[in-house]
Amino acid sequence: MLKVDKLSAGYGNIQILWDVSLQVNKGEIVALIGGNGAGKSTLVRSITGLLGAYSGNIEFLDKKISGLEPYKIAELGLSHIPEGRRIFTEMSVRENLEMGAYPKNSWKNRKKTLSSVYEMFPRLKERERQLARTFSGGEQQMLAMGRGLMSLPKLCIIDEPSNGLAPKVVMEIFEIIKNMRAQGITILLIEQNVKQTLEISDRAYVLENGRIVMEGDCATCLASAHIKKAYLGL
Amino acid sequence: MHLLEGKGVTIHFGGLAAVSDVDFYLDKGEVVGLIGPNGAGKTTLFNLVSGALKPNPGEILFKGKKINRMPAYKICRMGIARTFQTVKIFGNMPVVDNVKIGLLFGAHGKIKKDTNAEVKNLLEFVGLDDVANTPARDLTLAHQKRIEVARALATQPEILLLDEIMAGLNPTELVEAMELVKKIQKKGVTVVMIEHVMKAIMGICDRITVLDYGKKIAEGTPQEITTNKKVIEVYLGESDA
Amino acid sequence: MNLSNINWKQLSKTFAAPLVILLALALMPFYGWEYGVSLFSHFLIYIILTVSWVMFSGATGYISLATAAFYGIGIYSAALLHPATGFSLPLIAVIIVSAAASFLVAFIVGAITLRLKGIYFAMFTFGLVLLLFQVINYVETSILGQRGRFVALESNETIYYYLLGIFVVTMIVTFFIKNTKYGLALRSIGENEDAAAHSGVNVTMVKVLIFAVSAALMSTVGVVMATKTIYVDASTAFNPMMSFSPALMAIFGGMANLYGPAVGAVIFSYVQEILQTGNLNNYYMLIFGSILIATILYMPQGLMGLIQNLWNRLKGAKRALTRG
Amino acid sequence: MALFLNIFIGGLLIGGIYSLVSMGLSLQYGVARVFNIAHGEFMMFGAFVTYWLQSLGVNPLIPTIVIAPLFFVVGFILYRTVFTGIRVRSPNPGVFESNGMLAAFGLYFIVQNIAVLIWGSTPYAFAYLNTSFGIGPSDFRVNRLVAAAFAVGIGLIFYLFLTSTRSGKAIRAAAQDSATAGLMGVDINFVLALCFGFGAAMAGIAGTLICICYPISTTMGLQYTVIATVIITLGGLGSIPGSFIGGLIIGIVYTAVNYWQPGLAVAACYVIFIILLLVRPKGIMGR
Amino acid sequence: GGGGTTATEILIGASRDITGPQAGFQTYGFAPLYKAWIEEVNAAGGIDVGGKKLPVRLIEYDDASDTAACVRNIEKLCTQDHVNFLFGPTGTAMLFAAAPIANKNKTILLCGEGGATTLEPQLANMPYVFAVLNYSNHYQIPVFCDLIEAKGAKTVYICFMNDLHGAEYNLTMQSECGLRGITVVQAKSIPINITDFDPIVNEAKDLNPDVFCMFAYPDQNIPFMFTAMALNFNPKCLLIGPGCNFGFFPLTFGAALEGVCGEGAWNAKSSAAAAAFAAKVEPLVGGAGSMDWWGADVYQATLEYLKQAIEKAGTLDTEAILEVYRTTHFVTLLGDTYWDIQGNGVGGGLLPKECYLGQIGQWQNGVFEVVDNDANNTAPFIYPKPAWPVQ
Ligand SMILES: Nc1ncnc2c1ncn2[C@@H]1O[C@H](COP(=O)(O)OP(=O)(O)OP(=O)(O)O)[C@@H](O)[C@H]1O
Ligand SMILES: Nc1ncnc2c1ncn2[C@@H]1O[C@H](COP(=O)(O)OP(=O)(O)OP(=O)(O)O)[C@@H](O)[C@H]1O
Ligand SMILES: [Mg+2]
Ligand SMILES: [Mg+2]
Repeated sequence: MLKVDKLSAGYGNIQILWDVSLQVNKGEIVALIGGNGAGKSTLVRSITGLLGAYSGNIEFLDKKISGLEPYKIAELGLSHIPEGRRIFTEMSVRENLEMGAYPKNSWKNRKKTLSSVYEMFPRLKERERQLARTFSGGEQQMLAMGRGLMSLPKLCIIDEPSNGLAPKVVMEIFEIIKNMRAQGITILLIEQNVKQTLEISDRAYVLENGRIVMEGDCATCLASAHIKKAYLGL
Repeated sequence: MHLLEGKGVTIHFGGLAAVSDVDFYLDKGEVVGLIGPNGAGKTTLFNLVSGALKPNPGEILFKGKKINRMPAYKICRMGIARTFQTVKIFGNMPVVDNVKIGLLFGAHGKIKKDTNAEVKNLLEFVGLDDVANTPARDLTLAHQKRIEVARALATQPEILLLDEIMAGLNPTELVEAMELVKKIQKKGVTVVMIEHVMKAIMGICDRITVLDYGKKIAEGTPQEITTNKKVIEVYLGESDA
Repeated sequence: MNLSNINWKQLSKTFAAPLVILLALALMPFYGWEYGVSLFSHFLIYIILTVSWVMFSGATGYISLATAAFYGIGIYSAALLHPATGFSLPLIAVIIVSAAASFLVAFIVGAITLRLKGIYFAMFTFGLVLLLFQVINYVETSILGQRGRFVALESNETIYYYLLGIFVVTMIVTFFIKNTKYGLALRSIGENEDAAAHSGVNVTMVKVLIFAVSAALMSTVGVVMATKTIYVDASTAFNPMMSFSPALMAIFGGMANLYGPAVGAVIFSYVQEILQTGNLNNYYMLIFGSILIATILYMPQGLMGLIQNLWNRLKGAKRALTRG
Repeated sequence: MALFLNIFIGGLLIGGIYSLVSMGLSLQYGVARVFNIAHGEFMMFGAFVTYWLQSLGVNPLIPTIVIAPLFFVVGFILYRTVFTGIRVRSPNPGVFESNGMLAAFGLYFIVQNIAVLIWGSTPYAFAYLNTSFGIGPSDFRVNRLVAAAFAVGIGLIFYLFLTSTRSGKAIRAAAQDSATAGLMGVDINFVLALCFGFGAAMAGIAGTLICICYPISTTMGLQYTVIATVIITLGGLGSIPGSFIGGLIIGIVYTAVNYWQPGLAVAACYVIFIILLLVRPKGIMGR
Repeated sequence: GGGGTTATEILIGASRDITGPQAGFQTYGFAPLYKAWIEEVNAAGGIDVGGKKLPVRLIEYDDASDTAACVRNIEKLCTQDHVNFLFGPTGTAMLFAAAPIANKNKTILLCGEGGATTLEPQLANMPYVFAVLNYSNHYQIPVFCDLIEAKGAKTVYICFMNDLHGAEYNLTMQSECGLRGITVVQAKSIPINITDFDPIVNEAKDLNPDVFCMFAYPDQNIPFMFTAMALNFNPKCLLIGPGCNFGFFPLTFGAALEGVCGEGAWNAKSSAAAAAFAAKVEPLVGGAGSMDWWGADVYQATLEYLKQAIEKAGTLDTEAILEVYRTTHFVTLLGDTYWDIQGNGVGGGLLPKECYLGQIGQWQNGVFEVVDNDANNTAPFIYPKPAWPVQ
């Protein structure tokens, strides 16, 4: 479904990613793990067009998307729930969600999608009219997730969704992610809760210093000594 | 007398009581954890203590002195420093200058000969010495949080308020960060930390306070808190993480 | 600051070129180019205004459009204290009084308004210009029945040397602020005010003080200029263009560099001079506007930014050559 | 009572037009992030086009049909050619804002100079519906009423557009975080240009209405830009209802002081502006 | 200076607001006249200077209505371009800034548009400055007050621009009314950017004065007229100006202008020379709308005087020409033309009252008639003015 081939990218003269290749198949949850500053977010930004790549090729649904503008990529059914939430602070909760359904196909179904998102996040329904800016950190993360789902994406890239959430909510988030998959959404998940992530994922990639250093199915990864030492703190 | 004490601290945003009638205290040398569901009012409480917001009603005493009407910079100079949940760094300034500000304007704000040496020490302390001259905005979020810690430490605080500095760290990095907090405690700084990462809270806090809907619902040692029914119900969730 | 800490070699490097330029400027009136003195006075006015503007607005990002207000206070100080007829203070005394008055006004205004951000602050400061204009104009024409005031004429050379003196003071003040902890504080305020406050910076005080200092410098220019234009009424004293120009010149020159604003001021005012006194005066604004847009599009860092980029590239190229 | 009516209704009538001038600027600055100093110049151009058409015998309200789309296209193209370039090249929004303002300054000089070359700088005026109607003991002018009604109508339509249509929401989202709006599938450059175009179109229509009520000259633009800026700051940036309420407040204050001392009317608007800004730094509708 | 000259041309400098907020005056003020005059003089081979015909060249700089730029321009013209004469900038405030500089540089300055009584005492110390236009207290307002007093006017409402001009006309009007026992029921100042005259007109309607004076510029006068018409405020006499003297007033208001008065006045009936000049100048300024029935005649006369003065002096030496200005009468469009030298014969000059073709005008049938109560009169003063035409 998503194929990244030998991607190099960075900011200005500072190269962050070096020949990164990765693949996500339909129906999978793929985990991308790596330490702070490894370049995970940079990789995602390059995929969704926020950042131009130096070289390499990206395909989504067998269509080349490298070089396309973000909005075109979004219209193809790739949803990116960015790191740091990035909600529209001056809009109400409901309007934020509606913005998520902006691409033409999803706009038509927005009412229906909205009620299913409200089901997943009752807090959002409670505060439907509140200004998103005044939400607490955790509430904002829920909103960002909900918004990402509103576009009825085929592939959803989620960048550190549990960041700053109460433990109870973190568990819920993982449930939601499983739910999403059950509804047929393919997921590329970046998470620091490495153990839990690997438990719900099918396959994983490990990114270190801008290079993929390991890939494989999750069971293997969980068993790997390197992973245990570097990411599980064992 | 407690080092820091709050009595009946309350603040409303419109109709919402973000913090409501909360009493708290802090003794010298402690590491206190502040936890609670998202939106419980933890960050707001930090804002009240550090002078970004003023309680109404309620009062906050630092070493017996009322500080709840003081401007933020004075509170900082008295010895209460903080970090921010959504990082507030001086993005276009190099990391060193970020820290230098704290040193030059904090509690002992007089210019000292060894400013540069001290900044270097602090950066080493938080592990940022290799990016000292990089503009702060080019660092990752986790590193930016560490800039904030260094900057706060530079003001020579007696109390340090840490707002989710461990979010987004993987377990291994988490262990390092916990070490850092312990080192800070060893320096004689009293620490309050907001954190959702239970491992960290349980690992280093002497005492934990739990907020929910602006109210204090529990307080006690980590053991007491993890077994508290109410806390499990509203915050931790049924199966322990 | 501790004097033993100063690196004299570094210092001589920093100051050698400026001192030579300053000497050349000081000898200006002896070159026998009569109009040159006027022209260079014109440059100095805009350099001082622009550099003082950058002193506050460049670092903090608060776009102040109050320049014309402080300039106007200077002009009115001259009109009241240095009139063509009647009791008149010596010019230097007027300058000091005017600087003090502007400092005070800016201090008060700053204390009230410097918590406004972005466009709000810009508009407020612009409002100050219009407000002073309206009120003074009303008082002068409708209450006092004044029909303009006349200032004592000074010679072109006197005006030039006064401006040169103010220019030196302005540069010294700028240099001082840049190299003390207040410069750092000012920049941190520009980056993030909350964080600065929580790091112990008395944000309000730093902002207000430096705003007031820059205002005082601006007003001194007004005093000197009044002795040249001689006739003063509210509309000549509070001309909004005096607020816009320094901001435009600073951005044109580039604010990151110490000399950017000054270079911007000189080029801008010279282009203005050429266009106004050339054959293209009917199209002056048209050309001026087009240059402006082209500048922004093709050298957004300002002129000095462009030069620095070229210089870096050149240096880079040299290094590459030696390496290869 | 008569005085009260005079001030209140007279103020509302003027305020309506002020609101319309401000809404356009509010869009351009609040959303497209260009503080368009040349806004008043677009308005002036609209006024002159109207004057020219009416001198050919066209009813002066008809030109809006031509001016709105025409100015929209001009604004749209301007944004795409000038401001998009600046935006793409700016390292951060702050730089874009200051550079955009500077470019708008350039635009201001250019547009005004062109107008002066075409029409000189003598004032022009004509009488349209220059009769009065009475409410109680007071008389008001019919042309003001027509203009204010027009302004309210356009404001209302636009408000509905922004709050309840898909494109309207995209515009607002882009205003807050354009990169993220892009992730949502919004074509940012298009949307921002759209806003700038709408702003220009509103300026053009406002020009028509001004032309009906007041004499016009090629140098009148800046004065209206300044009033509009006061109003949008009062009302809260990017807020259409804010611009509206701000416009009405300024209209009423202006009219009231005009009764007492016309020389202090603008000063009074500023005082109100200052007080409100200090009490509510984000403007009336700013949250 | 001796006869003859080594110069090859006569240089005249001017700093004008070619751009800027007051640039409008460029199209119907002094500028079209001096440009036409220079063309005409050069077409005839130039001006005879001591037996040598020298062409006239104009160096014109833009000051964009900015005083500082004006001062700098004048300095450049004097010290760098070494012009022989200066034409004044547009507007009184600018003139006040320019005059001392011209004087300092010992260059003759002929002030076109602009002038105010404030300048008068200063002229004593400015021998190089010659003011052309008639001022308020000098001639105009006293003449107007004589007219309304004779018709029995008792009350006046004054509305004035809060600038130098407005303030001056207001003060003069008040003192002249005081002398004649006419009551000033209100003196209201207005700002330059006023757009809404409803409050003023409503108040004036309540006070019901015999005479309403509007001392402001066309930008204010025109909306005032519309407001007065819309709210049907029709005093017995309406004086508006400066600006009512311009040709675009009848074009804008048509029949409604009947009986409205303005300052300054001349027309084709004033004299045969005036008739010829009026016919010649209309196309030059760009049609009837740009005709100036206040200043055009005196501007032209100033130019005609300049040419004759140079020819008489036979040199471009400033002091010699100055001597001619101080002592000589020439015949121009105005008839006998000379200067009233201030400062006991050593200062600058004013055009004396006797030289003007009129002081107060009144629009009657599309003509700006001179209604002065003396030999200049071209039509009787209509009082009260007729009602506004129905719309
Ligand atoms: N805008 C930027 N300009 C320059 N460098 C940047 C920028 N954003 C990130 N970087 C650098 O790129 C590197 C990779 O950052 P990235 O955000 O992709 O890491 P990450 O793996 O997502 O880390 P985290 O777990 O903290 O989110 C870091 O070294 C960071 O300093
Ligand atoms: N300025 C404000 N205006 C209105 N409501 C606010 C404001 N600031 C905070 N709130 C609300 O107050 C409540 C407490 O917010 P606070 O940020 O203190 O939560 P928190 O406990 O820090 O949550 P988290 O763990 O998610 O960061 C939230 O419901 C939030 O929406
Ligand atoms: Mg990341
Ligand atoms: Mg929080």
